[in-house]
Amino acid sequence: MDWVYLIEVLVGGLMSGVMYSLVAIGFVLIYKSSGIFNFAQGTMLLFASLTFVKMTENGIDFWTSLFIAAGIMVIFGVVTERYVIRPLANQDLLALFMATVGLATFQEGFSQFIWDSDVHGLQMSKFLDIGLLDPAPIFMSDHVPWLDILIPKFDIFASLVAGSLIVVLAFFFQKTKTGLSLRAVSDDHMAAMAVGIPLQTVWAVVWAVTGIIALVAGLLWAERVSVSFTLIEAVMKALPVILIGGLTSIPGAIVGGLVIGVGEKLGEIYLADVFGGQGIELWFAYFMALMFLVFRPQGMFGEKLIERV
Amino acid sequence: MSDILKVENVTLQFGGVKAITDISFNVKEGEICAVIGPNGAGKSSMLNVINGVYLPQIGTVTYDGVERQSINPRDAAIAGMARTFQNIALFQGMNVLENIMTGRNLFMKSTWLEQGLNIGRAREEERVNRLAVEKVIKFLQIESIRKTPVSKLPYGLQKRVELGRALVAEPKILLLDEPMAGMNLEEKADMSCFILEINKEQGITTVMIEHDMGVVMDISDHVVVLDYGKKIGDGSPSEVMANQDVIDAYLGVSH
Amino acid sequence: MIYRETGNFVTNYFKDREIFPLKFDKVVVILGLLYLFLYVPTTSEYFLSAHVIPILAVGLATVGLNILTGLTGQLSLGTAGFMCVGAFGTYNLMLRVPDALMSLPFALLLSGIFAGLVGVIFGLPAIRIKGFYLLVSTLAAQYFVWWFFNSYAWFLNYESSGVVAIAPKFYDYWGLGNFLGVDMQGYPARYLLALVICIGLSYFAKNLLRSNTGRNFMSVRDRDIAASVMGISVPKAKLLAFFISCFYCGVAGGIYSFLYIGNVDLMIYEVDRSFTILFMLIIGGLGSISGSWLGAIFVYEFPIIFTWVGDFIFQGAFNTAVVENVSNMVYGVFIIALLIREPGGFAALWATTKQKLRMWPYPH
Amino acid sequence: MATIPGLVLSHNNNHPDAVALRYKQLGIWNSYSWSDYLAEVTSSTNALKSLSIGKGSVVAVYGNNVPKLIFSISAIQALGGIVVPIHPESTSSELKKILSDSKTEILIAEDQQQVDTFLGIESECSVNKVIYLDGRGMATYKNENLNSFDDLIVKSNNASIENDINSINENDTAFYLFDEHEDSLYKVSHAAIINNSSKIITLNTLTEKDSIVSYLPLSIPTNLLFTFVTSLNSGMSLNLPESNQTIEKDIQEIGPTILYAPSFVFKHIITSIAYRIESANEANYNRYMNHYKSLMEIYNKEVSGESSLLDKIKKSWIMLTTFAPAKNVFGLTKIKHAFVSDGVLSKVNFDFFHAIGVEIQHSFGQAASCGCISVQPDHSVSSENAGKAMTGCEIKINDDSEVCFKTDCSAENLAGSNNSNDGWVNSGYVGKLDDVGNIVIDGRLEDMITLKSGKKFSPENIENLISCSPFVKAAVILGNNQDSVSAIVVIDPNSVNSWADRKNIRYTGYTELASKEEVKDLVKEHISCVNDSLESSLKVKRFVVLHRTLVMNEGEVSKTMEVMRKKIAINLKDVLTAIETNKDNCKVDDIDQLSYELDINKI
Repeated sequence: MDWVYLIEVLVGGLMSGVMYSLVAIGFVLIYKSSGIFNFAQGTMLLFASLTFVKMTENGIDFWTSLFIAAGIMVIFGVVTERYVIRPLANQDLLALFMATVGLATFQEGFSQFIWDSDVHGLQMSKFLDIGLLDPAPIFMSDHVPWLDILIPKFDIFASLVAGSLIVVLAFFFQKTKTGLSLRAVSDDHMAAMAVGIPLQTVWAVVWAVTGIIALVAGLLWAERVSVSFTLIEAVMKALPVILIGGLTSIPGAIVGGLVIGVGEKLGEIYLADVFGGQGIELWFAYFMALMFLVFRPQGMFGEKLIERV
Repeated sequence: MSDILKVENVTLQFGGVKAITDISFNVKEGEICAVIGPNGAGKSSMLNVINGVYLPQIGTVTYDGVERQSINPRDAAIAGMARTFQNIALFQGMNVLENIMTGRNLFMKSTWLEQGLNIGRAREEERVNRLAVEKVIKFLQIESIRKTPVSKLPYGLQKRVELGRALVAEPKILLLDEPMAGMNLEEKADMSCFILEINKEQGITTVMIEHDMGVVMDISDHVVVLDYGKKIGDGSPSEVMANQDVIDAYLGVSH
Repeated sequence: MIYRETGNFVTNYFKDREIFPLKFDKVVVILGLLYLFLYVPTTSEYFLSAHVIPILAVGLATVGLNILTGLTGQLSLGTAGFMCVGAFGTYNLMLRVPDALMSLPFALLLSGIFAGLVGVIFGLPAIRIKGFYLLVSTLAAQYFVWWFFNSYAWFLNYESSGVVAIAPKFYDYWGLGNFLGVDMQGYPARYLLALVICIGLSYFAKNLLRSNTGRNFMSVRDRDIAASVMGISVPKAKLLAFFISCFYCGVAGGIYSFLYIGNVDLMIYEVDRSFTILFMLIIGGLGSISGSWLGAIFVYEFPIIFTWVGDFIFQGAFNTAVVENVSNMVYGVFIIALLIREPGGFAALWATTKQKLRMWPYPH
Repeated sequence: MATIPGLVLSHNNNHPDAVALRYKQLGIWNSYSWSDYLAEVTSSTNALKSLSIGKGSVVAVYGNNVPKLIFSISAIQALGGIVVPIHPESTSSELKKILSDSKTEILIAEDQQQVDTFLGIESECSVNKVIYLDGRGMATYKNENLNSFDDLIVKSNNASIENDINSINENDTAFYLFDEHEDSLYKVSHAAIINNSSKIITLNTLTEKDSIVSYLPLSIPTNLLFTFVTSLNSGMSLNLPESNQTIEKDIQEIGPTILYAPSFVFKHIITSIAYRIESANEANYNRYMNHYKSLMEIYNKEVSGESSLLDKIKKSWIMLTTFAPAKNVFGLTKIKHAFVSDGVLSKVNFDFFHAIGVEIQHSFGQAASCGCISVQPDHSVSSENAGKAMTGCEIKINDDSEVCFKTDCSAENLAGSNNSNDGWVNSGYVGKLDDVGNIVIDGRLEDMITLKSGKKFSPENIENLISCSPFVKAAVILGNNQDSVSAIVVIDPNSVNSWADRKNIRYTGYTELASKEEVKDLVKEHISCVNDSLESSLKVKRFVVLHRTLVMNEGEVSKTMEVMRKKIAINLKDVLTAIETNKDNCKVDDIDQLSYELDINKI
């Protein structure tokens, strides 16, 4: 196994890790602000991208579709907070988790019911004239003679989008009032309420922001795979990522994504033979997460829990 | 009488925060020992160290003649320690009877297979232990709420049920974390009576954290005073009351 | 309104622990059992094969998941994986153990034990990790098991299509069918075997729930630190819950493959099925055995009834995609609505109904 | 020839395995067959023998109905002793009075509470030994006169007591019964009380298949007669509840066929139903009210014999959907006879119970008449009277309108004061006889109120009318030497609580609730209704809503919840003075050492 190949694998892994991270960030936002493990993240991806794709297929231009889809996701987020999360505010976390499972099921049925259950392709290059959306990959050997690997341009695009999203989010949380309230809420619900932060408004904002993130992530995933219910499985992929990262940490989500992305690729290459079968990608990420958690139950960047009795 | 419990030089830290600093005290067999002190003095942490919920960084706890640096809560229970919690830790999904029955789990020897088939030993154990539980229910006068889900009970009764759950384990030593917090006068009087009877008639050594000085002075034989994680007083109720450090701690002399 | 408890007093603790203390309930249960054992087998093959037997299979899996999630509070998304172990286990036991030594009922129970052991292995991390973090372990089980049987063709007897039909001789029961002159491969016989297993295991689960083991499970679920302070071994309780739960799922998988569809097919045990069973559990109500059955009936029957309604009223307007999407929406709405209005699910609704039958119009 | 222990013996001979006594303990109903009963009595007898109890010894049994206490009654009597039942909630002055008047030698006390009360007055009476049943909490007590019953039983032998039982005479004194109103003791022989219960048994054809729950202490003479003696005499099972907090549930579990209750218990049931329905949703509440109205209409038709088949169907529907559940909750489903003593139910409540099929039978009796002199027959529909005199009894009204009676089952006043001429006994109650000879009780003679105008009336009728509202727990009518009638009203905490919740009235506790204007209006409205049915001089003109309930421990109400005017006049003298002097409000220095401001409201 030569090391150039290894680098290619690593880069590929990092790129798919970015995709995982995108899903994971949405997870972490909601978990951090309300302790809810939002299982509907995957169907939000599906719903957002399907809405977008159906609009473009019907001749609406890219930016309008994007704007409308974002608007729909915001409305969806606010409605979810009002009619699902708020009535359950006093329930235990397991009940809230199950509510999001219900939400996911509903959304899966709903999005395919109002649109359709077909598989849609998405090619953003049709709408946007950005060099990075060109399907041809970059031949690294053109630039660095000894590095004979291919990097799909889209992966770089996705990384850039993810990176800017994180910067925007960071700005949002550090500099805006809503962002500050959200951080206060995630530190201590009761204390935040005591100083007059409207918990429900903060939650609504978080759900709306998560909806927009889901749209962005959904589009990127759709470009890579396709728009169909398989997008829901993105959430399954993101699970080990956030758990490794620790449920409460956005940097954790990113690092976790990269670790899983790279680990998965390496595992497929080096360990598949050991297990005597192909496709260990299917479960390898979970095993990695499991191994990790056994030694560090709160995840990489998660807060250690001191249980008070 | 001999010491059933010896706490020696215990220090407990969370991260950089010292909850308890170098505390030692002894509890004699058969006495009621009250641990008092202002909020945040480390009282609950002390109890948690004694029955192994927290592991101290330094120091040992000698219980029943065995000196240990740490013990796990289950082994502590097997060795005859039972306790209640400051913020009631009842099993909210069960009713009063089931909650108290969990206190008998160490007496249940039948396997899960027998229990699932509901045969022989399992059936008989269920009866025998129910009898023990019923005696405690009678003792605590909670017959009328036997089958009420604990989540529907008022605070005072929940405290009583929790005491029942600890008591039914037939412990040698009972650790009570603020058994009378949040109770009205009448409930406090009842609870004091129960604690006294448990101690005097069943001979169970009791270590109790309590805020109500009246109650402490009335029923305890021995008082340990903590403040900011340090021991500032130790002795009979009257000795402690006369101790200048204790008076300062309670009246809030600036440190 | 109808229930009357007056004059119902217990004279010993055994009587106080009865599952059905009221005479009215006892009568209903006996009538129900007579109906299930005497009438249902005589109904149509279609009814048995398309409704009753599959409900028995998934219902049993729901009871299994209930023991783990409802009673012990350990979230699991690996139910279908454990069912898969049961189905493949049964198949291989029937295939590879000499006929004289093996018969379907034993194979089902033995493969349940296999599934239980697999469950214990994947449950081991539960000793260290808690709550949502445990999802990763059960999902690992789901995907690993699926991958495993997919990768090692030996378990499918090298059947290239990936689906293996079950040979008629597996229903031989040591010649019992010939002896009784009954077609043991027929649906009535399959139904009765499934029914006996399901009733037996439901009774077992109910007993467990009201015994020390069940209380230990619940105490781990409600307050694990308090549980360990009571002297309950939390790791042991969790692992036992995994074993028992996965045993149920394994047996359910065997029933699904052998008594319902009649072949062993990996595609049946994908992660979607784990979710379906989780829906059954949530809608039925966590912690209640009868609730699991109600949930299973609802979730399984809804699409069928919906299709039927479509065929009759709208002249077949609903294609499978519509049915599936609408079903998902309905499940979602039910789950959320129940969690908000009645977190105990159908079981709690039933309990409230019973209470109403007793107290109505008085609120308490 | 029948004596109390003799009955035990004969039941043992006739049907040794039939259930004699059931009691709930540690969560389950244990039962004693008649042979077990006899065995228990035997061991208790032998234990008591060692204390040299013999003919004429006076032994008090002091406590709630626990089996040991029940057995010891027969045991004491088997030795020829006299039993003095004492209410567990007796005040120490009452206890002292009973113990010294009866010259009690030995006290059998239930538990620490009773022992403590006794020790407070130990030096002032002639008791020389105290036997307790439950030693809990008394491990440190050093008093050498204290003995545990269990110890005595362990130390004694188990000889047969048949000879002891056979050697006692039915004319021997069996009980000294305390009459709270008269504040004196009555001597009751075995024959008298057993014959009296036989009359009730024959009149109502009670059999050994019936069951009854005894949830009140046997010191209440009517309770002693209707539950303890009647069950022993007829052989029916006597059921004892687990504790005072579980009575309702325990009655429901047993589902007795016979119910004995002082009137306050039925009043309590009415209140509980109201309290439950008040917290129901609007639709159910309204339907309940409609059903209630229709039910009473149908009942009135039934009484006048006009009910049609349609009415019958309608009634079954109403019963099934609305009132059968209520009966089920209170364990009344199987009731055949419900005897009411110590007061009568108001017409509304009486009719209600009859309408739902609980056949209330008023009775009249007191210690002097061994608990009962008259009882209404089955299916009686008049709420006013208390039935005709039973066989062997005669009733007449003397010139002061006082009810006098003569009975072959009489009890003698220990002080010998009211044994008037020719065996006629003054009951202390005023009343009249109606056309067919039913006795109608108006109230106690000593409670009669005379207004300034010279108008004389019994306050109890008006009190009954006022307290028939589910929101009123009790009422005290005042007016002696005044221009008009006034009332002190005690609201019922439970039903007014749920009423207030329904009306969104906020409050922190009973005292605040009672002072709410809305509550006063509620009471005012009710009293106005009551006034409509009263003649003009008796209309209630002013009322006070009391800031607390009346307390039995203080003697403000009797053991059967009748108001005890004398004690109230002392404890609430501030209120009384304020009313007498026509003030608009008053400051009460109450027994809890706190003072309260009360408004005096005008109607």
